Amino acid sequence: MPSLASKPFYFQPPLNVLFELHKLKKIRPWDVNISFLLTSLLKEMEKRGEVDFRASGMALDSSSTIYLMKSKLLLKLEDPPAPAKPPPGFLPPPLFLPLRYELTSTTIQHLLKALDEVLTGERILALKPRVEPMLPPPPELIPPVDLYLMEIEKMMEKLYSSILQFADEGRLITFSKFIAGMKKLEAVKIFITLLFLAQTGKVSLWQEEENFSEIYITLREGPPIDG
Amino acid sequence: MTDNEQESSELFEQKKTRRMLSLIEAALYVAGRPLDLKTLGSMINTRSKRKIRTLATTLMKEYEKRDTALEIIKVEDERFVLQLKSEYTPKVRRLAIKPLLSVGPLKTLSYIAYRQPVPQAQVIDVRGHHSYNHLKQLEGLGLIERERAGRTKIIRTTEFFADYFGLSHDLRGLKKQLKNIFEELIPSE
Amino acid sequence: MTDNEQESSELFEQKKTRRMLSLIEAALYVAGRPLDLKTLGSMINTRSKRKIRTLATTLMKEYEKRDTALEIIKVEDERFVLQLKSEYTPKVRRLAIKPLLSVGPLKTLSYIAYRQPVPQAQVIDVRGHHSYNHLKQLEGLGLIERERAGRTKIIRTTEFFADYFGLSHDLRGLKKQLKNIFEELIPSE
Repeated sequence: MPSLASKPFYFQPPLNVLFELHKLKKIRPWDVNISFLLTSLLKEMEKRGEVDFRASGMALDSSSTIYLMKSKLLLKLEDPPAPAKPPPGFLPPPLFLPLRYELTSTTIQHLLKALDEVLTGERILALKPRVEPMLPPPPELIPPVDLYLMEIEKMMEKLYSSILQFADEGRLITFSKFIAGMKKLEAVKIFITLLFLAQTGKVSLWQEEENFSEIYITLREGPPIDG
Repeated sequence: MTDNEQESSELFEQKKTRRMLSLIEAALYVAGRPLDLKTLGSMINTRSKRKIRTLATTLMKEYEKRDTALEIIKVEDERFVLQLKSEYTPKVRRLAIKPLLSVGPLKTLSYIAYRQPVPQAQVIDVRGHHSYNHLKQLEGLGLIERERAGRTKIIRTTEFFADYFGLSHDLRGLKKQLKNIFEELIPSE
Repeated sequence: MTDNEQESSELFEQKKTRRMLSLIEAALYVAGRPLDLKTLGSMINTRSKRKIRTLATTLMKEYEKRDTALEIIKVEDERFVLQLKSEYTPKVRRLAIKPLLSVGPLKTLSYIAYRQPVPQAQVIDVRGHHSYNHLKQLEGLGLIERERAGRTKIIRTTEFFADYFGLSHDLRGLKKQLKNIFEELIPSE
């Protein structure tokens, strides 16, 4: 590759924009002052006494391309760069607020009074029938009813005791965790038994309103929260 | 080392210690809650527990000697707290005028504390849709933390919550305390 | 009066003064805002402004001498406030209970304080569109107020703002004080 020094002078910036055509693709046409470039090129040629018509022709060609790019941009209604904003005057530095400890007036009594009101609300909510039907109609998978009813008591008992084992922390169980690793059919059976358990009131079930994804099991009886 | 050099080096050490004591004091003052050795150490860029312990104890003794309204005491788990001596609280309590939280977020917080760990959906269910904002605020204040569990979030209160209300850091203990005070305060029908 | 009696009476006076100083300190610590002489006086059951002034000034000087992270300063209208020395703020900001304002809103606040009363449009123009949020935050904290004036809003800082920084309630005075603060913050070229 020839070194920069061996190239003609007009291959050096800023004139090279006019001679290295691939550069035209990378420029913002509004950034090129064509008149300045052409005048500089002429002056430099005169100074050096090197008149090169090929170079002049190429410069003219590139200039017209840049003009064309500018007019296309205008047709696209692209705004020419906005004139620089006048400097906004003095911009003060941020004022950091002095740090002061402040005793807040909220005490545990306030917290518990609020709790009393919330729990009252929660009880009222529990009395209302749930709007979202939680229990889908029993699927076809259930074996003949008579046989099933004979087994169901046992299954409920078994399930309830394994839920108790599972719930060593608090009363809340996530269904997906509970059935983790089970086969699909097995999980469905568990779910159905769970519905029966819910009907007896031993557990309650609910689902997130937003995306109906996770099902939660809450123990109604069983180990109290505080051990 | 000449006497002069010795002296200026000692002076330098003294100044450095003074600066570290001040940083610990600044941290304790601004936090207004017990801070552990690790947090205090991060203020003075050291991990040496021995060093932090010595500095915190020095500061504690300085406060003791000064005999003013404030004290630094060591609490559970080698944490230190700067606080008002309890004898002054009744006199100045009325100057505390700003609540930590307004009623709505406080209710949401109380519910979380009582039912924790509790799924976000349950909180929203009981406290209504506006409580999404409460949760944001409570999290911002460092009173609760939300943990992703599959597609939902499980909420619990933080150690800061326990410290603020003077409750146990242990979940079972905390709930028991809450229940006891609650029953004392609001006897069930 | 015998020497002994004299001595014990002096000791008693000293103890009484110490107790009053502590009460003032307690009040300032708990309030976290500037307190006037009247409020401080109500802590120690006196209405003598001279006495309260002397005590508050004594406490202020004690803090100064101690050279720790805290300071007591006197602000507008002979009010006193206990606060962290500003040099420690950056190190311990993150430990504060309440979420603190980040630099963006603080810059917007600073601009409003300096240019007030200023049309909202001008603030948005200079500080950018994101500053709508800053304005909300600042208003929420009670640091600025917006007043409708025809189709636009005029913004100014509140008295609470002035108090927070210990600045004058009078607009001209406040701006002058601010200018001094800014000049200290940015040494002129």
